[in-house]
Amino acid sequence: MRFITFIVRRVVHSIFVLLGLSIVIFVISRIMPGNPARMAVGPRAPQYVIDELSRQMHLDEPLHVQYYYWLRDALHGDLGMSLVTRRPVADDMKEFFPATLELTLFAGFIMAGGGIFIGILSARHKDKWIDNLLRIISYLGVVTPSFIFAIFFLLLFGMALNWMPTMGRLSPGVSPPPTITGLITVDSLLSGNLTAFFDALWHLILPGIALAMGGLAQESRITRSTMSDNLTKDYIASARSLGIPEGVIMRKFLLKPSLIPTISILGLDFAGTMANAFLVEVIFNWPGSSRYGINTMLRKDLNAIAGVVLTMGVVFIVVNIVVDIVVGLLDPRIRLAPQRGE
Amino acid sequence: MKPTDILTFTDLKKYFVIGYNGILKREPITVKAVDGVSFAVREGETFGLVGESGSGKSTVAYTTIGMYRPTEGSISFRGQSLFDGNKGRPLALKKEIQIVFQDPGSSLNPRRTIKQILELPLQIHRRDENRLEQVVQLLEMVELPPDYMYKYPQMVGGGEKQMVAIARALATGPSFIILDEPTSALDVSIQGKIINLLIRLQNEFHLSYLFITHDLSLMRNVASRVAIMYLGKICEVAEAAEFFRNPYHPYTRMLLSSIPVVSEEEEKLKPQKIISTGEIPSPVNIPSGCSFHLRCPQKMEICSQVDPVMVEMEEGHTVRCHLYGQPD
Amino acid sequence: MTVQAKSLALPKSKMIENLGRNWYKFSRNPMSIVGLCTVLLVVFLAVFAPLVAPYPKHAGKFVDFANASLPPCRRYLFGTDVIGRDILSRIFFGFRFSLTMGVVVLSLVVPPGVTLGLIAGYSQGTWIETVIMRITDIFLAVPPLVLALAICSVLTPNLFNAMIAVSLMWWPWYTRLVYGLASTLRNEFFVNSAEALGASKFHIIFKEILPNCISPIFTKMSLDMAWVILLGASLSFVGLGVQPPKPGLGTMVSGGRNYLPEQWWISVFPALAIVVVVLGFNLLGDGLRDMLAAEEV
Amino acid sequence: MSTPSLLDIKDLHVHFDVYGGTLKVLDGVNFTVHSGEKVGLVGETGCGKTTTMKSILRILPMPPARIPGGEIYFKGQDVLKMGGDELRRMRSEGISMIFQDPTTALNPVFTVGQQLEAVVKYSIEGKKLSRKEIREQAIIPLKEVSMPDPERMMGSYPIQLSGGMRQRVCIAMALVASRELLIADEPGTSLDVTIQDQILRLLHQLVEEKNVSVILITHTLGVVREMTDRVYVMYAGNMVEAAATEELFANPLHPYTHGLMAAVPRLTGGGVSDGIPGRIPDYLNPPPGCRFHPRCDHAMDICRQEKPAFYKLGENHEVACFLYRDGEK
Repeated sequence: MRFITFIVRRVVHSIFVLLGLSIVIFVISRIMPGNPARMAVGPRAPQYVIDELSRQMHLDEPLHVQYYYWLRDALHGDLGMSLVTRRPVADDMKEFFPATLELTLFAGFIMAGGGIFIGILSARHKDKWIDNLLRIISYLGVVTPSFIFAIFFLLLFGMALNWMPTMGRLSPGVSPPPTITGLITVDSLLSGNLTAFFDALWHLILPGIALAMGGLAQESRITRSTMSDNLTKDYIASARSLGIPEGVIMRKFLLKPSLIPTISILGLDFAGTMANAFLVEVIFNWPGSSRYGINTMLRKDLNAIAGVVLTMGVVFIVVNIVVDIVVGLLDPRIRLAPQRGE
Repeated sequence: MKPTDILTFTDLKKYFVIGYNGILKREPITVKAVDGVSFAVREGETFGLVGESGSGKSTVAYTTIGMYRPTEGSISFRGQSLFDGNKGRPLALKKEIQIVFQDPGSSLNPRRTIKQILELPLQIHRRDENRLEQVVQLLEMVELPPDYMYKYPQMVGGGEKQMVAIARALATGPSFIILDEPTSALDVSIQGKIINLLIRLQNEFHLSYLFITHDLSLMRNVASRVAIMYLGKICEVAEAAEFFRNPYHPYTRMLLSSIPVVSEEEEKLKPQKIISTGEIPSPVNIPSGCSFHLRCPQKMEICSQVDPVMVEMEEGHTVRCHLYGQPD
Repeated sequence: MTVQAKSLALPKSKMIENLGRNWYKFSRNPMSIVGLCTVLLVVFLAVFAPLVAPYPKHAGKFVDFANASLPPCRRYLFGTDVIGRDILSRIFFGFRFSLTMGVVVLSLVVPPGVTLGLIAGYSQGTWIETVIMRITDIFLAVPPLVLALAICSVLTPNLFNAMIAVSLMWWPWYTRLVYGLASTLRNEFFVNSAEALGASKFHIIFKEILPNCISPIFTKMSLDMAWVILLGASLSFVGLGVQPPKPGLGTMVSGGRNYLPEQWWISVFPALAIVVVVLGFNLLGDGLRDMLAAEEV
Repeated sequence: MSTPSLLDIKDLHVHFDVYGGTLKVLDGVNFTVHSGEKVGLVGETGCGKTTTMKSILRILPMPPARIPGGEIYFKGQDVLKMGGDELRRMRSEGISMIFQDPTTALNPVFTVGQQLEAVVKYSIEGKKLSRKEIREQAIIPLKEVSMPDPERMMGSYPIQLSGGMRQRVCIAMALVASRELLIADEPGTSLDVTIQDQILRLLHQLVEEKNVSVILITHTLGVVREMTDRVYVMYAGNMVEAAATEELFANPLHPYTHGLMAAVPRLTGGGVSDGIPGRIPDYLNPPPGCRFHPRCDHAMDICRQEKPAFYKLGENHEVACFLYRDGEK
């Protein structure tokens, strides 16, 4: 029962955070020098058009009233018009966001799976050559920004060796599956269109790995250091002294407690992945909401910027709640923490 | 002339809210850490407070020095209440009452030298004299060499750290010191030095002590009067020799018989083997009636319904138990 | 009974011995020394760029089509870009932007972030703590790069606004770090004892709690130097940071992107420069953590 | 020697490599346990009690620990030279250890049942048992340590248990894995007096029933007097005195043992001795000769130069002190 109150409190807390975030974004969009209405219709428009639009956008009323209208519209899914695409921002997001989601989820799986695997490998062979090699690679991962990885991968695998495609989500010849979830790999699986599935997967590899390198490095470093710390704990020495074979200790009694810190920073690393998506999508011409975000930012398209950042915030909060639940299931100390008696 | 009381506790209560039940109705879960404690410490006396974990003895200490505000009841120092109004305690009163904590490792700031640690109370309470000389005096008072002042706490042993903590308590020239398990974290061979130092300081500066510990053998050699606490309430109070020679309360007897002793005479003194059974209940849901009835070998019907009241058996020896008759 | 005070002054040998012990712990991992040398080299190159760079004029507005797009050769070690500017010299000046970005952001971010963290950590259970920590949660609810991009896009894109944007985003990380430390230290007995003695809140926060947070803060600052430079390069890459013709490392990488793979050197060398700087600060940060962490035990 | 010794530690040296040099902790330790005997090991913090015990089961973290010299014979076989399988057999069937702090000795993310079943499953005869049989085998020790409601206990996590309960689970796990020698490292010292008393009485009764020999490590002299047949007193990495329990309490010889006995406050009152002056030596460069000489008021020149051997006095009373070099005081 205490775990459910823990989750409910966590969700309520996130709603407040989201509200706070919407205020921050609203303030950002309003401190812009110049009149948003003029920006919307362009410099050559006649004055009366600008005045009419200002009234519609409630620009003449005090800031908090403007915020109220903006929030009310946002809650109804109306994020205003985008200057770049001349369409409601909500529609743009519906079209572009699934691509970013697919890319970041793919990177997320590589990051979690690969990170934990590499972490275990280097912890098991601690201080042997394989451990040092993996540590150097993971170090490079932490240090190099993903857009540099993206360029190197583009250069090496894309152009020089030409193993993998470097543009868009599907090769021109392949017919895309019907959009159910918007994620091509999932849709093609659901509709049984295997060629599209493998082609989409092939397109995902380069940008996905470039995006995941940073997180992969962090995850493996955390797994490795937690495992080597836990090796010295009493419950491991006690398990050894009771005759439990080393293999079982490593696989079971050491691994599970060591995964908890790894998974709890997964939320943070996933945030890093979403942020870097902005750059990787530009380099790989990936039609995601982040590339859309960059274009709108360059052209100061306020409503679109607000829409992109808000969606990013929502996804990040949802991911964090999921991570907290998984950690709660894994670690009884959180789930069943007894009342703090005197 | 009957010795006057320096510190008087009247029906002190301290409850902690540590969480809420249910999502909507949110009724608080309270821990009754101290649940109606009354006793008085006389001038120049060492009053002993003994009890196991969850008994509330440390909460009594922390409330006295102002870390917590009492939920009910009062504590008065030479007639002056320590908690009047909600503004803080006047500096003059803070000067008079000091504390030495149990764990020397956490009661001294690892990032400050011993000189800086001892200077803090001097700055606040005794601004007049030459600061460096005072620090050297304080170190000599606790038999530490003057050059210790430039060391950091982790450079000295556990016993020496506790001596620095005692020096800090003496710095304001107090008249009352609370000793919260001062030697529990130390080895037996170092404990003797600290205890004898405290006794010497008591005579030299006419100090009164509230001595808290779970070690009854130590208590026998330090305290003039002893009170034993269980789950936030006092079960028995007696003059030290009487407390060990003729304990009334079943819990006191159970505690005495559980102590591993070193000599034959001590073995004879221990009450016949009372087998301690059961776990100490959690202070969140205290058993009904007398809170000890679940573990009491001489449990009666009434014990699980009515909570007994303090009764005076002899001059200065009171006990709270149905075995010894209750005022009707 | 009074003792000659001067003889008790802190012995010189004590300070040297501490230094020796710290250097031993720092240098146990050779990579930390590599980090230290890299950082010192980068700082040297940045400060003396006009003297050290082979073609200092190339950092500003300079055109030399005769030597445009030359691959790395003896005269131009890292080759030249499409307008004939020597990439090596521009990288040296690029270091200046990166370091200023790092130093300015950290000096804007650390004092307020740490102070708010201390105050929130000390006043546990009061509304002050809730207000500060909720605001921190909001800023941490979105990845820093995203919000920085948003702020930059609203302001006219240049290095100064990029610094402001990153600083606005970065202080909450310090508040959360110090809040975590301060809230545990708050319940240590030496804080209770100081309160019982009647010490002022100012003394307790800044003289008792803060000294115990210095080493984790210092370690985070050196690691954050790397993060901020990384962030600055990303902003410049998308055109919201250092504007051409100024030689920001991110800008140079982005500039050379359309000429891949034939003129690979235009993007590759500035990219490597970024990696080297960030690697240097990371190794230095890890070394500091080893040195200072042992202090905690 | 009369009965064959179950465990015999000969001249054991253990060093730890740390910043600034090597900690020479164990400096030639000799220690024997005969089958069916209850032996006490008394010593203060940092004297090397736990290091000695951990080297028997070879669970010392190597590095930083290192064993430059000495042998440990268990039933005539040197543990330090044992291969993987022999070592595992000894650990799962011969010796087991109850760790000092029950809160850290149990794996926090596994239930009591899972941990107990693992010990049963990987014990020697555990191989042929089915899952159901393993579970039944695992519950038995919980009943033996008189745990209330063992069924529910199997499914609960360590965080849900009180200190006393966790200590009983540690004892239950040790019972499954030890047929011959049980090492108890300060059982119950982290618990309240009444709970510790229950734990010690439980241990005493189990040892009698299963006639297992015991090594009881403690720093409280009272516990040794009530629970053991023979006692070793340890100081700064050496055994300084060994004797039958009554003999030691009636006639303590070594100055350190004297100081220790005097320092213990008595229930009968009479004030507390000043204890032993000075501090335990720094293992980085321990004092030459007898490591107690800087704190000993009987110290002679020879004490500062040579290390005293174990001199035998009377039937079974040995002491490592030059005062007794020629057999009597």
